[in-house]
Amino acid sequence: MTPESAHATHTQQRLEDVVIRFAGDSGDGMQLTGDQFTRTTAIMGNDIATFPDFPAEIRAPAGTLPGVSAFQLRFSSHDIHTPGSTADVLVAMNPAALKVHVNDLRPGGILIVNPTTFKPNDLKKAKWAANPLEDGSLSQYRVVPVELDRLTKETLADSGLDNRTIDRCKNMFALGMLYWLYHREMEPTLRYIDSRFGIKNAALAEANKKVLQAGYNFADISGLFQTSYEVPPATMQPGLYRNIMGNQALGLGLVAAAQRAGLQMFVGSYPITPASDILHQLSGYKHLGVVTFQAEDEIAAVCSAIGAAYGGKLGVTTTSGPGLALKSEAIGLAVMVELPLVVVDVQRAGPSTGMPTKTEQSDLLQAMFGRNGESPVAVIAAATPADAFDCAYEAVRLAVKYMAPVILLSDGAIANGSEPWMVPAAENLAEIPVSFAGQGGDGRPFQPYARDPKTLARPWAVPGTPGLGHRVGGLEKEDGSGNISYDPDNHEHMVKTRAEKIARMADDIAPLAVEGAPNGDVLVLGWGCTRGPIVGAVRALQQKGVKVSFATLRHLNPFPKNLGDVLRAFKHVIVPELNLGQLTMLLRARFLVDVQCLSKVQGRPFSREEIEAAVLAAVGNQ
Amino acid sequence: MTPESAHATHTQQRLEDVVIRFAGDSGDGMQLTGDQFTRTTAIMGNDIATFPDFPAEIRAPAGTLPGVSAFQLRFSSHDIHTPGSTADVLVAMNPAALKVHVNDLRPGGILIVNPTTFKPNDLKKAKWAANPLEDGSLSQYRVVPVELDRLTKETLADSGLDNRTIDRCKNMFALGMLYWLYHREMEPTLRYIDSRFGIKNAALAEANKKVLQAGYNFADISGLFQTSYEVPPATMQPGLYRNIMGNQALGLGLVAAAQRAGLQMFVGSYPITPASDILHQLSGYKHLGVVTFQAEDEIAAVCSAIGAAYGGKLGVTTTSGPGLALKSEAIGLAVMVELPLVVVDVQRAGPSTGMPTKTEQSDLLQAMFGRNGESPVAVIAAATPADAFDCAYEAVRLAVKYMAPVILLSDGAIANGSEPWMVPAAENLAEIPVSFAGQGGDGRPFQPYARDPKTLARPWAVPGTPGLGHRVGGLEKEDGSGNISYDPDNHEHMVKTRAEKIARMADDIAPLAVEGAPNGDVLVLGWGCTRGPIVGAVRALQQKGVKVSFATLRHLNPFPKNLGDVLRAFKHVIVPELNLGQLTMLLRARFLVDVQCLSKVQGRPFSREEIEAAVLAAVGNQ
Amino acid sequence: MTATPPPLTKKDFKSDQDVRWCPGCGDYSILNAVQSAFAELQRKKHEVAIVSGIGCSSRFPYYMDTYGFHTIHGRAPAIATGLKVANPQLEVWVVTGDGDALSIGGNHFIHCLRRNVGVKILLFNNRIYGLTKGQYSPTSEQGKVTKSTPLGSVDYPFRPIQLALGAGATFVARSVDVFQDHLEQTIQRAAAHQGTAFVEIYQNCNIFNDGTYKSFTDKAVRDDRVVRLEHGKPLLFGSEHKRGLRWTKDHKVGVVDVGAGGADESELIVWDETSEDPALAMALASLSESDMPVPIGVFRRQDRASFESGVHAQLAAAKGRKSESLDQLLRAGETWVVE
Amino acid sequence: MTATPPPLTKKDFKSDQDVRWCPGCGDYSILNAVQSAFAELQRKKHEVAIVSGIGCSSRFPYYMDTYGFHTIHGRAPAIATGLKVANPQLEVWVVTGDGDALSIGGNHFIHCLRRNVGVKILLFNNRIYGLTKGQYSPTSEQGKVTKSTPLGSVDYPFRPIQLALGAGATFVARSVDVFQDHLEQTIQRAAAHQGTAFVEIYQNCNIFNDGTYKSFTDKAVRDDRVVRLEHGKPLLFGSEHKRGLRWTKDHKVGVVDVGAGGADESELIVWDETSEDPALAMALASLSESDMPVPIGVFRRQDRASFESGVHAQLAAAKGRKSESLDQLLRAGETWVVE
Ligand SMILES: Cc1ncc(C[n+]2csc(CCOP(=O)(O)OP(=O)(O)O)c2C)c(N)n1
Ligand SMILES: Cc1ncc(C[n+]2csc(CCOP(=O)(O)OP(=O)(O)O)c2C)c(N)n1
Ligand code: SF4
Ligand code: SF4
Ligand SMILES: [Mg+2]
Ligand SMILES: [Mg+2]
Repeated sequence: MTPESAHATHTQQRLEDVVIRFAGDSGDGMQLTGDQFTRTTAIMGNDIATFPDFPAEIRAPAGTLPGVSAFQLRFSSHDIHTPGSTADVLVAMNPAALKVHVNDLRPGGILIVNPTTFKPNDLKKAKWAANPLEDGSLSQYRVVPVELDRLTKETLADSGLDNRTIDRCKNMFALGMLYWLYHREMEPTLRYIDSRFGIKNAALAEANKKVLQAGYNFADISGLFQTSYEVPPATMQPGLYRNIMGNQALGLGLVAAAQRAGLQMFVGSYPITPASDILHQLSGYKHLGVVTFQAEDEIAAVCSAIGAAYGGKLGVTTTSGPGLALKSEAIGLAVMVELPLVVVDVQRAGPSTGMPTKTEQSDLLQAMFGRNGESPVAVIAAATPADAFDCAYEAVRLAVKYMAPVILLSDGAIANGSEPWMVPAAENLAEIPVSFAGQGGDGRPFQPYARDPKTLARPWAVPGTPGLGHRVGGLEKEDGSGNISYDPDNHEHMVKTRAEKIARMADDIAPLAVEGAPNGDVLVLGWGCTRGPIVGAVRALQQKGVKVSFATLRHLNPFPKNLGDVLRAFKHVIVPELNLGQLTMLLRARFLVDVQCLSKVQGRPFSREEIEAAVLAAVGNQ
Repeated sequence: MTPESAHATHTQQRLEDVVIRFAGDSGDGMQLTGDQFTRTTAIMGNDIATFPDFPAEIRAPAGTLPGVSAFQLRFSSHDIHTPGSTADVLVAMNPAALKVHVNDLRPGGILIVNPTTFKPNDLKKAKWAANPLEDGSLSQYRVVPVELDRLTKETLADSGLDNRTIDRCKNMFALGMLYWLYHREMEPTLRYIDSRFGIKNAALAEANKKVLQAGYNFADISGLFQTSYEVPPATMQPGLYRNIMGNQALGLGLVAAAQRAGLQMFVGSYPITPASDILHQLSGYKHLGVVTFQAEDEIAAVCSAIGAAYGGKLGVTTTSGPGLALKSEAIGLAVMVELPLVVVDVQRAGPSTGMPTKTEQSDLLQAMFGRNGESPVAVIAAATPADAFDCAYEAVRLAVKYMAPVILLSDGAIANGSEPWMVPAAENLAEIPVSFAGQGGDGRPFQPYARDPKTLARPWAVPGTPGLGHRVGGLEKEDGSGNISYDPDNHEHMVKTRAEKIARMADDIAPLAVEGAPNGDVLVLGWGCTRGPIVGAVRALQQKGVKVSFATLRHLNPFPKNLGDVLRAFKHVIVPELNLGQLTMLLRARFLVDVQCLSKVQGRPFSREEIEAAVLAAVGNQ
Repeated sequence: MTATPPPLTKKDFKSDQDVRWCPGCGDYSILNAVQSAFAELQRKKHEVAIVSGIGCSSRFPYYMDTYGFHTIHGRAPAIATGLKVANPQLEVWVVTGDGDALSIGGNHFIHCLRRNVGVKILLFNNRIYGLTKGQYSPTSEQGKVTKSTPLGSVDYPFRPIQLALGAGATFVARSVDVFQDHLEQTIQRAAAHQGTAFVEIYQNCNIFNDGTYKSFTDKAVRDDRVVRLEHGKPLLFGSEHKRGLRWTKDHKVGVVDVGAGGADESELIVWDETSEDPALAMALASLSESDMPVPIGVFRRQDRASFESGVHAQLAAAKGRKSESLDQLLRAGETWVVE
Repeated sequence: MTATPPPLTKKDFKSDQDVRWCPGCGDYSILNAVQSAFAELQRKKHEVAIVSGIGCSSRFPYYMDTYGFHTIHGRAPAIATGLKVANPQLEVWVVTGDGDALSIGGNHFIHCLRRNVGVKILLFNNRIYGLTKGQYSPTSEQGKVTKSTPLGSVDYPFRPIQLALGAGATFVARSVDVFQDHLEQTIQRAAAHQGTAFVEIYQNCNIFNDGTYKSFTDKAVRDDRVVRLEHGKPLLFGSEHKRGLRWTKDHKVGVVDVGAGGADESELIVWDETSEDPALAMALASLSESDMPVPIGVFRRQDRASFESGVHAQLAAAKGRKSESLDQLLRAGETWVVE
């Protein structure tokens, strides 16, 4: 089976870049559908970016607006960085999905709808005053009505499956149609269906495959589409690739770092959206020696990780904003006892419970300052799904080298988004040397706070080692001996030493790389998930001759050493943030540069257009 | 009995300003002794400032360095603002007390020691290599050896009391001597002794009074002092005064505000040094309708206060830094449900457990940012013990007017320090109008997030009121209706509305008042307990002609409206802080002014001299 | 003259919000039972506040036309304590899940029970984290395979009734989502209790833990597998009341056949929910779920002053003893006048 | 050839730090008993880690020449859990107070017991907050006048043994600071247990709650007021073993005179600490402290796999089933090659 069609009466067109959005009820399998298109497309060599958009955590009744689940993917023949903002194709499985998503379809875009789901009651549930298929309100789109349910039912008439099961196959019909439309190969999905249902339920596997094929054929024969599209592979750096989600990459980065450091990993965690999947993934790595501990709460989660770190393991805890708030006090203890600890915060929209399934970058200041006393930690932020691997690796490296807690920030968009990832070879990953304090026995009492002169790290002395017995704790301690000390000068020395230890990491991290000219009118400085839209926007503007460059901050504490110079080389510095200006505040305070925040707090990422507009406004060129 | 002596062969001298420090074992009653001197002196009309210095929380063995407890007080014929840094008189009850405190006695100062406590074993416990009374190392002081224990024993030879009880009276002997030395009246202390022991234990009362008198007489007769000193009363604003500690004033301010607002107060708290005394005090106000609830932990403490606030009461929670960390998540809930809440943080030295009995100002950024998401609260800081009354009052006023959480910062030095306080008349306290939402019943659903157009406050609708049934919670909600909403624009609107509500308080607070010229070379901008030493330092420098002014920030969020202009009117702005520069950071970020932090992180307040030196360095005049 | 308002019906307790649980979820039956019970009791809507934490179960307040507070994960008992002490006349209910109450909220839960705060706690125990899509909970049976335990959980579970007894609870009961009448009655019994009333409700999560109670709640087996604790009555069960619980020789609880060929009814344990000694309640709470009948009903009930009544009695007594104006308070202690 | 090192003595477990409790504090006796027990057991110093929270009691690790971690208030069981799971061969002790373990730390405490993590928990119960200078604690008797309760506390107290039983603890014991031998033995018994061993130690705080246990621990009354639970032995007490505990007719625990004129020893309850049913232990934990003898010793002991053993068994099994190199892991799933 090839994507070539025998009945090709239509025209074919080459495209560079396509955005597809699948939207339907929670039960309609939109995530799976999107995922299949993604995998197939990845394997076919396009660059991809995806953005799943889940409904709020509670299942809403079928057909209602809160129940809508969507998956957007963009694929391209060139390097891309965002899942796109407006879609070229929208598959809306019901009126509610249409209602929520139609405004994001570009004028002239293809809109596939199932007209049988537009009964009065369906329309009411979706809060349509009138039937949009009939009142002309969709006239700016290329509406393609397809009775998905009827066609699926007909396809499976002889299958012997019950109605409910049959109905749940209709997403495959839609997928098949899109495969035809974009010349996708069928094999990967057929393989997937076999591996997923094949053994347990051959009939179901057969049904799914049949419907997929039927959708493909229907698109071909029905003549509903005048044109089909080819999107040739992108030219990517040679290497082995897989498609990866941010949470997944982050988990792998931790595992890889633990292995390269020769440390067993202990993960203490309490489930919370959108971080839970990291715990789920890591709990499947028991064969690799990874211990996962689902604690009774976030406090116990971080505390257990601290206990494990004290015991010589790589202590990790994963959470989202509300959980990080609960971990505050204990992270302060880790600062004080100077143990390595990796705290992962997959940010979501706040404050409080907020909008758990929506993304935001509003925990940066909490990560920096959310503890009593002067309590410095290193802070790192992942910028893309694949980058989460490198950042997790880096977090472990710094934590164990400096004996300090590191907070790693991701967010909902990165966590659940995906992109192709060039898989590194294990041997090419940086070494992470770890040396535990050796046995004592020279009779002198062990000095738990003797420091490495360069990193200021204290020794990691693991209980069980003869001769190293010592006591640590949250009270201020004398440098060197670690004995409790209320001495005023010692306290000041220790406060500064803990700060200095984090500051010295700046000698150990890459300087900030600017893409574009090293000076000019505008620098767009990104962090976290703003990177994608920034890259797109800045490259486009650069081509138009705007003197704009961009850079992405991975290290938010300490900053790279050249950061001040970089900022001062531009007339304007714009920092797009999904918050009210948190990094902006840190930069202004530190460098006294009039950095301006481009703020967006809507629970969703920036679009490229928003960034372009801000840059143009800055250069007075709107 | 008058302070005049019958045997006056000595000279008398008038002094303006005296600093006395009592230091001894935890069991020696130094806090009580200092307290008595303070009360007497307050009643005699001097201005006073005190600084108690407790040992770490655990009782150390008698005679050791960690067991030393001290109380410093300064009294004066003029307006004073700090308890002073070097003492004129040091009473050191044992070698350990001498060791810890002697360096703070000014050369030529009077040093009262008990030579019988300088036995080899005592010296060893106090880590003296040689007996300092014998090796000349105290030659720069006027050493006055007094065998306090023997003299006390002789005084009470016929009392029939046991040795231990007798020994515990010796602090009264020392106090009596100082009363003679500084012409203090005996009555207030005699009265106190009667009221404290009189009824229950007349013999003990008699003994204490006798020893006090004996000390007085001994100082008079022994001829150990050539001179005695008179410190005439200060000229203070007319009014009724009492001496007050910071924790006490804070508690009273809350009660006064609750009464003026017509609200019952509910205090949910969990004990923690140095905040516990507020809970203790408030638990004694049951007759005033104050409910105190000792919760199982800090989270329950703040949550119970939120519950009470939801129920229409004034919800208050009191804690210190580690407790504030634990309250983070719940404060975010209060932000989201927009209920009034007063959170008191009596700061102590951190991070983690830190040095619980020592002071610091290092929770400002935690107060500002220690929550997930964009979670703004108002932040107020008390500057002196008496100022804690006004600040507590202000915190309540803002919380109920704006339906928002307010964090009130105090610190260990303010909490346990004391000063004369001009007691306000209840009727002169500002009104705090509160109006609960009235009964519903017009059939339309109640709008829990309808806002006051000026303050943006939502209505306070108390459960139990017919017709106002509504649901609130931590999920993002639609403005007006309060229904759960995932709408992107609504979220941004709500995030900004919550921020704007806090920002609007700036219209409702006094502009920053500058003491001194409104522009010049240096502005010293203080907050919290830095005020005292700043006042002293700046006034002294002003007299020397230095172009320096000062101001004290009570409102740390939002800032007073004129703050930026004030800062820009000076060549240098120095912000002394007992941290690594937390307010400094906020100011630099907000105003892009090159504010410089004078940082001290030693667990104790600034001295006037440190501030003077920094100002002189800034004007290049050191 | 105002006419007496018509009696409230179940419908009056429904809010205008769409109920958003998965179709088939046990939470619907509980909502129904609570609404029925409230109508039966003729509760005034404005005198009820429902406080919940976070979880599927904790969405409950949105669906009740009363006051409602959907708080944060695990903290409902603490918030409810503040609310109840502040407003003792308000009827305060807590709705929570096995994760919310027993995992993150365990401390507030046991302290609320210990203090005997006059709130009613309904714990929807589905032995799973529903809202976060299926991790095991502290009540999940050992070996449970979930998203976070692909090889099965290692933890031993809590038995909520045991824990409540250990915390000194004064009202401890259990019911089941699908036993509508029993559930409604149990809720009414809870409503009548002065101190903390704790009701564990076995609830089916048909998405992530379907059928967890099937083995004893299915219509076919229910009568044989469930024993109802009824005050003053012998512990009989079985389709025709042919079985019962009796003390064994070594003072444990044992099952016997009753009637012809078996024991006489008079030999059975007569249920006393008011026994001060919690031992028998503990024994019943500890019975093996697979081998022994599963008790439902009221395990323990003690009349003891509620926390808030104690708090307010102290306030009243203090007010009786001392009255002090604000001026008097501010001027207390040693004062002096500067003229 | 290395000589066998000399056996360790009590002194070997003393650290170089000055002990800083108030003179006369019960904590000294407990420190002494622990050091003796460790010497008796010939524990290797480097194989022991002591984890504590915050409180007077929690200063304990500083005084032991082992590994020690003085953590934050209430969190010791959680930190100890991580440490023990990370290093199952390490002997991990938790030292905590009634405020630390039962107030702020209540949740971690009950979850540690539930999971049966192989740590030993010594709870120094002085029924007061010592370190913060005298507020009532969750074990303080109702009506207690303290700094924070000038008119007496309103709360009902926890009984720690009840709570531990309710949480499903597998080893539950009680001893007293002044009963040195019993205390030392109880500590040794705890050391021998596989899962979580919980020992409540009645401890006198002579500064803020002096004499709280005097009414039954004073030398003069001790024998009559305390009953020792000894496995396999009848529950006898009294100066000349003239009294005992027996089942009453209504299946409660009652006191009888034993011997001439009274009951026969054979009628007494024979103590079985291994009983699976926790009911009798619960009954004993619920006896009135003023009217009934106070039980000390082991209330409950169950041999059950510890949490960490379960965790590591799963790891081992998984490793046996699958081995995967880092490269294999990274390349898992669908991959493609760009050339
Ligand atoms: C502080 C915090 N941690 C974690 C979460 C994520 N979370 C929400 S509900 C829940 C567990 C729900 O389980 P349960 O209480 O049993 O309720 P159910 O959904 O089963 O009714 C978790 C872990 C959260 N919202 N807040
Ligand atoms: C987070 C936090 N809250 C409060 C405190 C203050 N605090 C220290 S110890 C303690 C209670 C101690 O009582 P307990 O555990 O019974 O120990 P004890 O001193 O009686 O041995 C409290 C409230 C703290 N250190 N940290
Ligand atoms: S996930 Fe389970 S508990 Fe939650 S609503 Fe669905 S069925 Fe109910
Ligand atoms: S306060 Fe009490 S518990 Fe603490 S050391 Fe002193 S006597 Fe012991
Ligand atoms: Mg559940
Ligand atoms: Mg205690």
